[in-house]
Parts: sequence; C-alpha cells; structure tokens
Amino acid sequence: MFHIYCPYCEEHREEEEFHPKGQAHIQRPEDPEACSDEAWGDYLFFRDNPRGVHHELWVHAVGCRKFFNITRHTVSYEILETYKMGEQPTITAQNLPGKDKQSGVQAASGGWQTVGARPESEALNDASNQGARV
Amino acid sequence: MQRYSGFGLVKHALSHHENWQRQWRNPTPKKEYDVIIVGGGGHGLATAYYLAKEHGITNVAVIEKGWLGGGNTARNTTIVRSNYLWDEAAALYEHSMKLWEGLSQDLNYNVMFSQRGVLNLGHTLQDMRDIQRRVNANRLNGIDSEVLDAKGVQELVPIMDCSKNARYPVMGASWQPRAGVARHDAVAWGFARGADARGVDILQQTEVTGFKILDGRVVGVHTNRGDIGAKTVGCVAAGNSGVLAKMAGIKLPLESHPLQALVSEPLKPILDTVVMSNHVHGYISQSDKGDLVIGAGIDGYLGYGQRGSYSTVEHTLQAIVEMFPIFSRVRMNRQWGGIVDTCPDACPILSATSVKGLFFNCGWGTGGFKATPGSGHVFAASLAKGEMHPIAAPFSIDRFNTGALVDEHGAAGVAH
Amino acid sequence: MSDVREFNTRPAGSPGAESPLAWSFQRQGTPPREAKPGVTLREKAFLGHLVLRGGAIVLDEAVRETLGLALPARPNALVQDASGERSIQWLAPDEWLVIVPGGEEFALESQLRQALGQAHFSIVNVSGGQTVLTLRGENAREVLMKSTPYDIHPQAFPVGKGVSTVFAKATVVLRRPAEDTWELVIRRSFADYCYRWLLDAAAEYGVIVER
Amino acid sequence: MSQVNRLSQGGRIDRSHQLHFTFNGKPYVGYAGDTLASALLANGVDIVNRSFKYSRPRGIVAAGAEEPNAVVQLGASEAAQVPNVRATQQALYEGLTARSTNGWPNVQRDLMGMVGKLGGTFMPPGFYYKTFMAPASLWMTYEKYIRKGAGLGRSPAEPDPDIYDHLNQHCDVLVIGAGPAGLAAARTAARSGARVILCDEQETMGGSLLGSRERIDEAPAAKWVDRVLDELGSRDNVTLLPRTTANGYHDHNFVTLHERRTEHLADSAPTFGSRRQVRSRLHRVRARQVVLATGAHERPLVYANNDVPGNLLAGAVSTYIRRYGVVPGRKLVLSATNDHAYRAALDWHEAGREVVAIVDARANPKGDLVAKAQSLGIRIITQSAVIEAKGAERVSGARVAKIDAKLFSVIGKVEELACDTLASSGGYSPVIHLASHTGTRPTWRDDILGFVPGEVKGLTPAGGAHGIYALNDVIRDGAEAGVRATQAAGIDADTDTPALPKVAARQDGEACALYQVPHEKQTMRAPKQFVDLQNDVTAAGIELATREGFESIEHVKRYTAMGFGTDQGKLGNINGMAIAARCLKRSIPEVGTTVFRPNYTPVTFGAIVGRHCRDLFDPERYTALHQWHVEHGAEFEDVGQWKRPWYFPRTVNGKQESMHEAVARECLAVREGVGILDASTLGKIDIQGPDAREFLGRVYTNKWAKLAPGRVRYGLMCKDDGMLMDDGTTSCLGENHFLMTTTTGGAAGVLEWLELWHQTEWPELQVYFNSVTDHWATMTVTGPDARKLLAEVTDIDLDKEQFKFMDWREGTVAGVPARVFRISFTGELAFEINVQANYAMHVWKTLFEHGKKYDLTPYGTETMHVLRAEKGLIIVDQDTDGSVTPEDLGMQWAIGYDKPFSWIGKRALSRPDTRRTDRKQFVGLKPKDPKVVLEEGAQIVFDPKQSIPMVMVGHVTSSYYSPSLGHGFALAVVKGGHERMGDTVYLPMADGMVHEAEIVSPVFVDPKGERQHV
Repeated sequence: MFHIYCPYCEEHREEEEFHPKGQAHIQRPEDPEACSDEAWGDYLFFRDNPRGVHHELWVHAVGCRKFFNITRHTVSYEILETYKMGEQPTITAQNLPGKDKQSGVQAASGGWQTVGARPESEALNDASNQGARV
Repeated sequence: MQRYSGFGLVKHALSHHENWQRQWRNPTPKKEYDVIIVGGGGHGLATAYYLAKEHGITNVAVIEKGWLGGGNTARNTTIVRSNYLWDEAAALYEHSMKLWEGLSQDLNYNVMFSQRGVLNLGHTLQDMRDIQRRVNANRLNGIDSEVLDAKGVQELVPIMDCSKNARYPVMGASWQPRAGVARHDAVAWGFARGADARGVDILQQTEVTGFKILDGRVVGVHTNRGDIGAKTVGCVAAGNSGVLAKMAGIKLPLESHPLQALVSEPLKPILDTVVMSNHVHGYISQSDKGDLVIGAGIDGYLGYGQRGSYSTVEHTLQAIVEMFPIFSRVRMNRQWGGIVDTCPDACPILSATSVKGLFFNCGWGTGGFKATPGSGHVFAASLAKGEMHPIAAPFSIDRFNTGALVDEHGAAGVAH
Repeated sequence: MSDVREFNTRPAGSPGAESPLAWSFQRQGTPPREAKPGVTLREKAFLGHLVLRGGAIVLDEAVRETLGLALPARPNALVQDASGERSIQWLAPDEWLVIVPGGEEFALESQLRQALGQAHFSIVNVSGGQTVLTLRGENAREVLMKSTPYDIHPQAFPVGKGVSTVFAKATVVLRRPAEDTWELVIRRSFADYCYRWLLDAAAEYGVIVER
Repeated sequence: MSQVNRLSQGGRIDRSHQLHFTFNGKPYVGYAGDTLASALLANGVDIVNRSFKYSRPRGIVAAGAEEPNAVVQLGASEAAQVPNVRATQQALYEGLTARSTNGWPNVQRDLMGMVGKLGGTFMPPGFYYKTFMAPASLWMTYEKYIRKGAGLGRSPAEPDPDIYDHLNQHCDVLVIGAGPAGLAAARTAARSGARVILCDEQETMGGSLLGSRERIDEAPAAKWVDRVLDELGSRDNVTLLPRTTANGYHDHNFVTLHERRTEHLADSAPTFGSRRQVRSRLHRVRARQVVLATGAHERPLVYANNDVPGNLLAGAVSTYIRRYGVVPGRKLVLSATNDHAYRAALDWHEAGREVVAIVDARANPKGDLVAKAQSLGIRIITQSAVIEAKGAERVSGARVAKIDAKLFSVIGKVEELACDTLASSGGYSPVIHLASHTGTRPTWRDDILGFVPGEVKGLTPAGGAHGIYALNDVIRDGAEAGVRATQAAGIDADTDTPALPKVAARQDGEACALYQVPHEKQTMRAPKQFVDLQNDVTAAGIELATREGFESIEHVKRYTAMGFGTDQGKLGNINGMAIAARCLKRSIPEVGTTVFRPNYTPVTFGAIVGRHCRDLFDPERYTALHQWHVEHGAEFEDVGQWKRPWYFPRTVNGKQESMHEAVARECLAVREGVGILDASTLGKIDIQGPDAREFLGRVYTNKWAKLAPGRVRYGLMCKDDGMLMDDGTTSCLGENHFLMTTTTGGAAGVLEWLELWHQTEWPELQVYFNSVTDHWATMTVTGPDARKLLAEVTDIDLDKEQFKFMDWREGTVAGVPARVFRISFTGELAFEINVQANYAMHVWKTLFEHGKKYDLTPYGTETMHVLRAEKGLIIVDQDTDGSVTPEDLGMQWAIGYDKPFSWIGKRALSRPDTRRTDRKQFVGLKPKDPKVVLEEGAQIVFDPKQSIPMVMVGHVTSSYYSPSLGHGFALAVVKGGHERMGDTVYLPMADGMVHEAEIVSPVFVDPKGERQHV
C-alpha cells in the first residue's frame, strides 16, 4: 500500500486516491501520419518494463485530479521522488547514486503551481522541455 | 526412470522408503546443447519434455536462476479451463486441455487434474450477452461449454447467494464441466522428472546474464556458471521475460504486474466447483487439502516484488463474502503475490524474434498455468522446426505492428 | 470569459425542490431520538455550489472583489466569511469550490464573470449535483476514521482545512469549518449510499439526524 | 468436575469468577482470565485433537500463537460457528462451546487413527503424486475419498449474524508487542509527544512479564507493567490496543491490526442498549515508524513420538503454571539446550510437583538458573537428550541417552524415565514474520541460532525479535528502539537513553545447537519424529524429500507441506531447515531462509471486508427521480453502479405484465403516442475555454469547427488504436462553451481521458472540463405526441422550423429553468429536458399531470434498447467490444478524414489490420422466420454444413422482437458484412436448431429518418 506524495496537494496521500497510468514521458508522435506502422505500434504498445528504477505516470484521481510522475523502484516499491507534469526526474537508473539516496527523497523541487494556465504552459512548450511531456 | 504406482509405494514402505531415487539429477552444465530453454517453470520444463518426447531432441538444457517451478508455477490458483472467446485463444487452450486430460498417465506423475468444472458468473445483462457469445463460440469450436441460468447455478453451488438481494444478483453463468484445477507444484515436478529421464539437463541456480549473438543469430548464453552454447534458445521466463529480452536487444510489449492470491484455513469440503466472477472481481475454489483458494485482481502498476496492494485483497474478499455470505467467519490464512507479464491484448506471445534462433514464449498474464502443457507442446514443435507451430502462429510479436490483436479483453474480461 | 452561456438553473418562486437526500429520508427515515448521541448529522440542502477554474492570481482578485474573501492559495485550505455561510476551498492548483447561501450563486457567477473579463477561466454551477452534510459530536472523528483513509487527527486536520478524498467507496470533499464540526460535500447520486454508510458507522455511538 | 491440575493459588486468574464451558459435548469449569487451553489443561484434558494425516492423538503444546494442535471449532449455534480457533488464543467465556476439528467418531476413540497407524507407512510425503493414476477414469473417484479427509474445522452453514468494521489510523510510532521491549519503546516514544499506537495480541498487555519470575525495580515484573500501562493510558497521544494482532506489514509502513473486540465475551457480539457492537475491527495503520517488539518463539526439540499428548514447550509449562495457576501434569522431564528452559523445572518444582530430571544437551551447563536447579536437588543429566517419548494417549515415560549432536548419533546407553509430561526447548526463534512480509530476507545469526529481521526501512526491531533475550538488555533495547523510531519519525526526542528500571542481571550459560535429536535407529526407521505437528511432517519425510532431489527449502516445504498449516510453521520451520541442512550437508543459511506471508495469524474474512458488505458492498447510485420509479413498480437494471429503470410492468386485472408484454406496450406508446425516459445517468461534462472547439476536434473523430451555438452534434471517441471507446452528443452552448454527454458507464473514464490529454499532451490548449452529471436531471419525452405534451408546460417555441432536430433551446419547463435538446435515440420526435436535479421531481410529475390525456408512458432501458436498435443506433460495449472501429460500424459519415489535426484514432485506421476488407462489420439481420428472435451472442457462419470446429464470421450483438414491425430483428457484426447485403447467414444453436437470417441494413424503422424531423 503506497503512500504517495502528491506534488500538487503537497502532502502524502493513501494509494486509494491514485490510479497508475503506465509509463511516464511517452510522447505521442508529432506527425502520426508520417509514422511507420512499426513506430505507431511502438507508441501504442511497447513500454519499458524495468526491474529497478521506473518513471511512471499517476493521477490523483480522488483528489486534485492532476496527473504527475513518480520515480519508483519496481522491486522494493520505494518511491524515490514525485514530480509534476513537464518536469524531469532528478533520479534515474543511470544516476542513481546508491542506497543512501534511495531513502528519504520524495518531492522534486521547483516547478510551477498551475498546469494549463499561462504562462506555465508556455514553458511546457518550450523546445528544451519537449522530452518532458507526458 | 523409477516407475510410480500404488504397488511401488507398498514395496518402498517395506524398505522404509530408503530406496526412492532422485526425481531429477543435478547435472554440471555441458559446453554446448542443441536447445537451451531459459526458465525452469512449468512452461519451460514442459517445452523440454515435449522436445525430448515428441521430437527426439534430448540434448537440451533448462536453465533456471532459482529453483525449478519456483516462480508463477508455485504461486497461481491452479485453474484450468479452455472456454476462451477468440478462435486463436480457444485453439491454444483447448489443445492444452486435451493434454491435461492424459497428463498424469503420460508423466507417470499424478498432477491431480481434477475436472470439477468452472463457472464464470454473469451479474448484468451485458455479462450474460458476453457469456452467450463466448459459449456459442466455444461450442462451434468443439469446446464443452453451456449457459446456465441463476437456478442452474444455485443447484451446482447451493451455498452461493443467488438471490435477488445481492447487490449484483447472479443472473447466470457459463459452465465448462471439463475445466477444473490441478496440483500446481506437481506439474513442474512431473515435467522435470520426465524431461530429466529423457536426458534433459535441468540446471538450477543458474542465471542467464546475456545472450551470445553472432551475425544476428543466437549461438549461446552467458550464465553465472560460464558460457553455454546453443543455436536454438527458447525464453520461457514469465515475469522476467522483459529483462531477458532487453539483454538480447529485443523489445516486447510486456508489462510485469503483481497478481495476488490468498487461501483460507483448511475447511471440511464445502465447495466442489470453481467459481469465477469478473463482475464483482473474485474467484474461488477449494483444494483437496480444504483451503479455499482465492484469486485477487492484478495491480495496475509494474512490480517485481511479489507483493501487491492490500486494497486489492480487501476488494477480493468483499466479493467473496458478497457471493458466499457464510464465509464471513472463515479466516484468511495466507496471501502472496506473483509477477505476471501482461500483453496489451491479454494474450500471450509465442514468437520468433529478429534474432535468428531466439524464440520467446511469454505474456501469459494471469492465464499461464492452464496453458502449461499446450504451451510447452506447441513451443517445442516450433523450436524443433525453427518455425512457429500453426496454433502458436497468431501469437507472434508482429501483431502489435499490424494491429491484428487477439483481444481477449473484449468479452472474456480477466483471463484467469 | 465571453462566449460562455450563463444560465440560472434556480427557478423563480418555489416549485417543490427535493434535496439529494429526499429519497433516503423517505425510505430510511431518521434514527430514533437518542438521549446522548455520539454523533449528530444534518443536511445543509439547497446551497449554491460553484466550481472555479483558472489561474490563482487572476481569480484571487476577482474573488476578493465579489465575495470579499481571499482565494486560498495553499493546497487543501478552506476560508470562510465571518458568518460561515460563504466559503472557498482549494481543490486543485487551478480549481476551487465556492459555497454560498442558496440563491446567491447565479448573481455571484455573473459578478465573477464581469470581474474576470477576458481572462481564461471557467465557472460551473453544480448546485443540483451535490449537498453538504455536517457531522458533530464526540464520536464524529471515529465515524470519519471508519470511513476515510485520510488522517483526520487534529494535528493533521486543523480547522480551516478541506480535502477531496476517499469516503467508503465514494469520494467526498471533507472539511473542518469549526472546532466541533466536520462537513462532507457529497455527490447527489452517491448521497443515499453515504447516508446509509454514516448511519451504520455511527450506530455503535448512537446517532441522530437533525432535520 | 474438579480442575485436577489447578493450583490453589497463583496465576492471573479470578478464582471467584467461574466460567462454564463445554468441549466435545462435555461440561467443564474454568475461571475468568483463562484461555480455553489453560482451562482444558486445568481440567486434565489431554487429547484436544487428532492429527491431519495420520489421525494421531494430539494435546496442547504451546501457550500462544504458535500452537499447532489445539485447533478447535467454536460456537454453540450454527450461524456462530468459527472454524480453526486456536485454544491458546481464545479467552474463556461463559457458555463457550468448542469441539475438536478432527476425529471420527470422536477425538478419544478415533477410527481414522487405526487407518493412520496401518496406512501411515504408505503415506510418505508426495505419495499422492505417485499413485491413484490408474485407471485414469477413476481419479475423480479417488479424489472424492481424498477430499473426505480434507480440512480442519468447518464453515458455518448460515450467514454471519455479526458485523465488522475498519478504523483508519495514522501514527508516528507503532509499537507491535507489549512485552518488556514494546512497553519500554512505547513509553519512550510517548514521552516525546509522538502519536503512538501500542498493540498486543494477548488478552492482557505485558507479554512474557505476565508469567515471569524476574523482578523489576525490586518488585514483581507485573507491577512494572501496570505502572507503564497506567502512564501510557493517561496520555492522549497514545492508543492502547490489547487483543490486537498485527497481521500484515505492507509497503510504506502500512500495517493491518486485527482487534478482537468482543470475541472474548461471547459467540456473537453483544448489543449495548440499542447500540450494536462489532465482533472485530481491523485497524489500517499508516505508521511513520514501526517498532517490532514481537518477542521470540521457543523451538521444541524433534525426538521420536514428540507428538504424544504431554509433550509441551518448556516455556508453555512455565506460562501455564505462573500465569494460569495450572500444572499440566504430575511428573516432569525437561529436555533442554539452554538455561532459559530451566524456568519450567523451577516453576514445576515450586508448584509442588515432581521434576524427574532435567536432560541437558550441553556437556557442562552453568548459569544462575542451572545453579538454582542444582541447589533444589533436581537431577541434571548432561550431554544428553530425550530421544523418544513413551506412551500412546499421554506421555508415560522418556527415553534418555547421551548424544553427540555434531555427529548426530546416540553415544550412550538409553535410560527410561517414568513421567507424564515432557517439556523441551531447543532455543528461540525471533518472531520476524512481519519484517519479512515486505520481501526483506531475514539474516541467520550463529550466535543466537536464529534468524533476525533484515533491514526494513521504517522498522526497528527490539528485544526478542531482535535476538536479545536477557530482560535488562531487552528493556534497554526497547527504550533505545523507541528513541530511534521517534527521531526517525521526525520528532525531537531526548537522544540520551531514558532512565531504565532496575533488573537484577542474570548469568546465563551458552546455549548449544540441537534441532532433531538423534535416535538409536536411523531417521527413516525410527518412530516418527514430528517437525510440523499440524501437517504431520516428520524428520523422515524431510530426509526423503532431500533424497528425491528436493534441495531448496522451498521445494522441501512444498513436497512435505511443512509450514503450510494455520500456524505457518512457527514451531517447525527452523527445525525443518536444520534437518534439510543436515541431510544435504549444508549450513542452515545455505539451505535457504524462511519467508513468511501475511497473515501472522489467520484473520476472519468478515474483519477484512469490514462494512463493505450486504447493503454497503457497492454504492447504488440513484437519479433524482428514483423514488418515483420505485413507487411506480419499476424493475431495475444495474448499469455500472447506477440503478436504472429497466421496464415498468403494469398490473392488469390483478396480473403483472411480463417483461415482454411491458416492453411491447412501452415501445408502441413511443412509436404511436408519447413516452418518457429518465436519462439522468448519462455522463455530462461542461467544457469552457477558447480552445474547447479545437480540443473536441482532436478527441472526436468528426468535425467540430463549424458547430454553431444552439446546435448539437453526435460524436465518436476512439483510443489511439482506432477502436471505438465512447459516443454521445455534444452541444455548443456558446462559442467557447460546450456540453458533452457520454455513455452512463463511460462518464468517469471519459472525463479522465480528456484531462489526461489536456494535462499531458496539450497543456497549451485553454480549456477546462467539469463534471455536471449530477447537477442536471435529464428526461426524454419522445413520440409523435411529444411536442403537444411539452408545449403545455414550456415557454420555449417548439415550432419545427424554429426548433429543429439537433437544436437546443433554453426556457422553462413546468416553471423550472431548463435546457431542452431536440435529439433522438428512438427515431421519433424527441425532446431531452435538462433541469437542475433538485427540481427534477417537480418537472417529471408536472409532465405526468399533463401527460394523462396522452397516456404518457414511462419506459425503461429495455424499451430504449429496442427502439434504438430498430434505428440501427449502437450501444457502446454491447454492439462494440474494443475491437471495432468507426469504419467497421459503417459510420464513415462521422469521420473527419481531412481534419488538419491527426485526431486520436486516425492513424490507426490505416494500419494493415484495420485496412482489411474482411473485417467484422456492423449490419442488421432479419431472421427468415418472423417468429424467431435470435439469441444475443449467437455465432454466425456462412456454411452451416461444415464440421466442428466451424469457421465463425461474426455474432449477434443485439436482438429483439419489434412490436412495430411485428417480427424479430437483430444487429450483428459479420465479416465483410457491408458488401454482403442480402446474403443469407446461419446461426447454429445449442439445441441443434440452425437459424437463417438475411443481412440487411441495420436501420429497420423509418430508414429515411423522417419521423424525428417532424
């Protein structure tokens, strides 16, 4: 039973309030019509399935109804951080600095208050942020 | 192989059971095999067994990182049925069902396949439409299956609440009399013993750490006990398939999720059939030891921890008590979790890959146990011939590119 | 925002209105009087409920202007006017629930739209879709602990807090407007379920329903 | 009815308060404060059960959760039956009725025991895998008889009269176990101001101190317990939960506690006044930190016939004497490997009964307790062990011999000692069960000969659970754990270890390792040496398993069933591992670790279910008009969680209409007069924002660019795989304002879908979505007379030129502000009236007042389905199943192929599989026989003469009798169906009938669509 920090509500909530929505940072191809069948199949069905650090999309369904991202270890189930839509994880499989760092970290710092309202959404569309969407 | 029989048992008793032989050897890995099976669960061992028995290929290694039969084979709720909706899935599971029906004798190992029948309940008008659709399809596919109304269900399971007072009253069910349960551990042990006796090396505590691939063709595997060569490698590793595929540079449309189950304390026999309800989300049978064996739902997140969320167990028991109010005072003894590799269309992958000689058999989701003999049988044929057996062919990885899914979500719901 | 169709759904005069709990009261009735009830329930029916969406800075100004209340900027905060009859609650970074005495909601919506002009926002009247139940009494906390996984200990849930959370198998907005009072904002279609749940959960302490 | 084994004084029982109970039909008397087990022992009851496999007589072995034998059926009435209650954990109450779970005809004279004696030798582990195979046809018969032996207790046959509930708890520090370590930890944490929960599984808190001979602060230990509990009880930051077992330790420090609220009082929960109490309560605790102070379980020694009644754990003997004033026998032999066990002999001696000998496996035992025993003149036989118990239904003697534990052999002459009680102690196993629930592997420690918890985040073990046993060390460890946990919970606590009470230090000698005791005969030939008493697993069974190649402890457990009982191997697992290790010539940690799963002890289903049962199993969602429907006799259909009127049977001449009759009447009323439907359950989403229109264009397949205010359009929504997901109408309320409707079942999913795309892919689009499903009530007035009726109660101009099909208007209906939508799901003239739900009943009733003269007919979902099917309109999830595209439905008219944005689902329509021409396509079917109504779900074939398996080409999705047409008709999907109009297909049915039908257009009534435009 996970205890999940909602980066929008700024507190821990019980798992019952959330729904997992699969892998984070999946981006719909910019031009679907230009995609090969294989590329489209990849987008629809193929997901990372790591035994270890995983970035995943969750929604605070019974709460603020916001989608956000969780970096979680798929064996220990420890939540390493949670971060808002449009942000990048600070902890990844590549930079995971060992055991100490795995404990205690919860919320990524920074980010903005409101998704969908300007000027924040401009930041989302900023080219430098492209990879961060979804 | 030492033959098992009631007579043998008496004979051994007289010698204080001191002369029973090992059921399988503990061999040292050879340098090279004709075929390597990665994964020593039920499906992997069945593949090895049928390779040896049906195709005469005995220079085979089964590589298991833990102990044979220690994964989902040891953790499932043992239901066996074949009443699947789509032709492709029905063919595969019915092929398996036919093998189940003679399996104890074939293996000389009593896997206690008990054809006590499976009920899939319907609680809404749409449930009943789906049931009728599936039963009609089963019938025309030659699978025993019938539609029961609420009264018929009540007669089969007198202790179930089939009244109108239920929140979602039972409106009827599909009934497959040939379906049932089997002793899960015995299935792995029986296949292991049979394969071993035919010369297959079962290498336990041996972990594959990579694949040797030369010019796009597999030539062997790296393991913690050294490299082992083979030109044909079949991966049958259930929840760990994604991790293996990644080593070979292959992507699979799999997600590994926790699936939980639980048992009650042993009770005097009270429930003779298997009862499944997708609508209220619970399924239940009673083992020969007396435990109520109860399956819970799949958790929505990735998990290799062999644990799931407690709320999933709560919901399952709510459903069980809703269906069987008399079980309220029965007590839950133990719960556990497995790792199931799920495909987007709730059907398995039996497929060649972009690496020549490397095959995958995975993605069974919640439905793997019942397919064990059938899966091993058609996968062995595919490995032996180098091309997929006709029953396996529709389950190729390509379907995710073309869109030709075999979508068992549609009407069969959860594919337990 | 312009080009949004405003519509006052409250009739002039008073054709018979039925609160979301009308059927429950009819079928279930209310429990018999108790000398020392542990829990007291009361429905605050027919209030005006508006959902405000938009950026906090923009909305704050308009809300101050029209309601004389500051928009709560902190997550899970609830503010009320002196009478306690008008309140605004944070629901999400871009969403607030405004509750006012029944009949004020349409005028308020119009004033807010005036004040907000061309900004991007939305206001939705949901007065028919939800109702407010108050819980009082020395066992009110236990009843809530039976019903919601949210931590309602006074340290974690001081007066002036409100959250959207799980309530049995429904969802509610749970708020604490005063030291001895809890409010549940429940959806109309789940109202009967929540009511039956509450009566059942409170039975061991003795419960009365004020009408 | 004397309590032969009850001491005249001592113990924590109330001798002035007698309690009457029955066991196996025989009446007995015990005292308040007894457990069922202590009361049975007091009354000299030796045999409490028969064993599962061999049907051997069994007695009480332990005094707590680890008890394997004393598993009884509780309850006087049928409904109050509880199977498998452990007598050692059940408080005695007046009128308690218990029975043994096994034994036929009864537990004393058991015939199955003969079978066990004769057949036992033919039933080694795994015997059933090796037999019952021939002939194959007989297996089900064999199994029938195998099943007769299954189970311990039995399920009640009647529904549970009791209720249960949950309490969601949150705390800083949860302390599990209120023995010396737990009390010390809880007190430390509580003094820091932290929110503390202290729970303990026993009737009274205090754990081992309740039966301890040690003194704290120069007073009996129990006094200190009382002092600490007083202090904790006076603090409002502390919750004390006695009779509460921590059963499951889940991720992120979520712990389930099972509190037995009234199970110690009666069979069924009492009612206080009119206030009904729960039988038990499950606390769902989210703890920042957990202190695991669960103590240790004593391990019995494994020697021959160690299951005969009269064999007990040494610690249990002490507990029964000191805590319950019961000496469970007259003459004791103690077989031990450690000093702690000596307490049993000292207590026995002090109770005035004979200690025949202490048999110590150590060559040179020394320590304070050993010295004490020596000073009392008790005979101590060193470097020896009891190798075999004598006796059948009660121990009559002990065979004792010198042994070499390392070589595993008997090295001296066997001496037989007469006794009736045999206590043993092979050391202690920390109770680490909870710590391993989260998947963390425990660690073996050679110095304590036991597993201790692995590192678990947020969990601090203390005392016995931590492998610390001396009382002064236990209390210090508990206090320190309290400090650590409090600090880890983020609360300022004194970093100094708090003042500790004074406990006289005791010198203990070193324990020795002994698990299975060697016998003169080899294990396979020796009398049975039991490892797991509940499952009849013997040392020989484990040896056989390893001989047959079962080498991991997981294999051994599964092959022998060791640890699979209701005690989960609390006594046997370590011994079993040690035996496997001996056979495999490995060390214990090399054989494996032992992993435990929730629950620590079994929990009633009812407690886990709590209040989510019966009427509260799942919410029933009602519309604002529900009361009217009930009062007018509606039958209801479950649609998602909603209760929707299915049809409204009338009673004509005292006879109620069948569904068929009611639906036929309702259908004709709509086609010929006017009907009304409560459509309030449809999902409704208010969409506002300058980019609302753009957004609609991306999530719907069709075009939205030009829909003007005042107009309505039907839309299809797909997933990106191109398969239909939902449908509904969306109305343009203003240039930047839309009202979307969804299917009843799809409402929540669609709203989340819209938010998903907005928040994750297109946050730049300025648009907001809000559910208004519950705010609006929706009433559909439809039929040729709809306009006449509505005109009587509205101020809206209903003129067909002013208010066209697919227009909406606002005004009042029955004096209530309303939006009226001229859309039709019946093919008839129709108006959907939306009013604020609080006024819906007024409007509905007003319509009926005016509708009398038109015979306004309420109709339900069944009639709605018939009417829409006659028009070929789909129901998502009935006519589709997640594998159907809009093109398959023939809805190309609703696909915006040339929209600039590649809307969701578009790309998938050009994948190879979606381009196939032989896809299953949506068509109508007209049965050749007009009397036939095809079965929904019937499979379709082109060639009825083929053999099984047949090639199926589609199936019937909807099928009804049409009262307007006077014949049956159906909707179906058929391979290449769009190109097969007029073809004949066949439907082979279960009864052997083969129906014939013609493929036709799915629109059966008013193909030109004129009626809805009138």
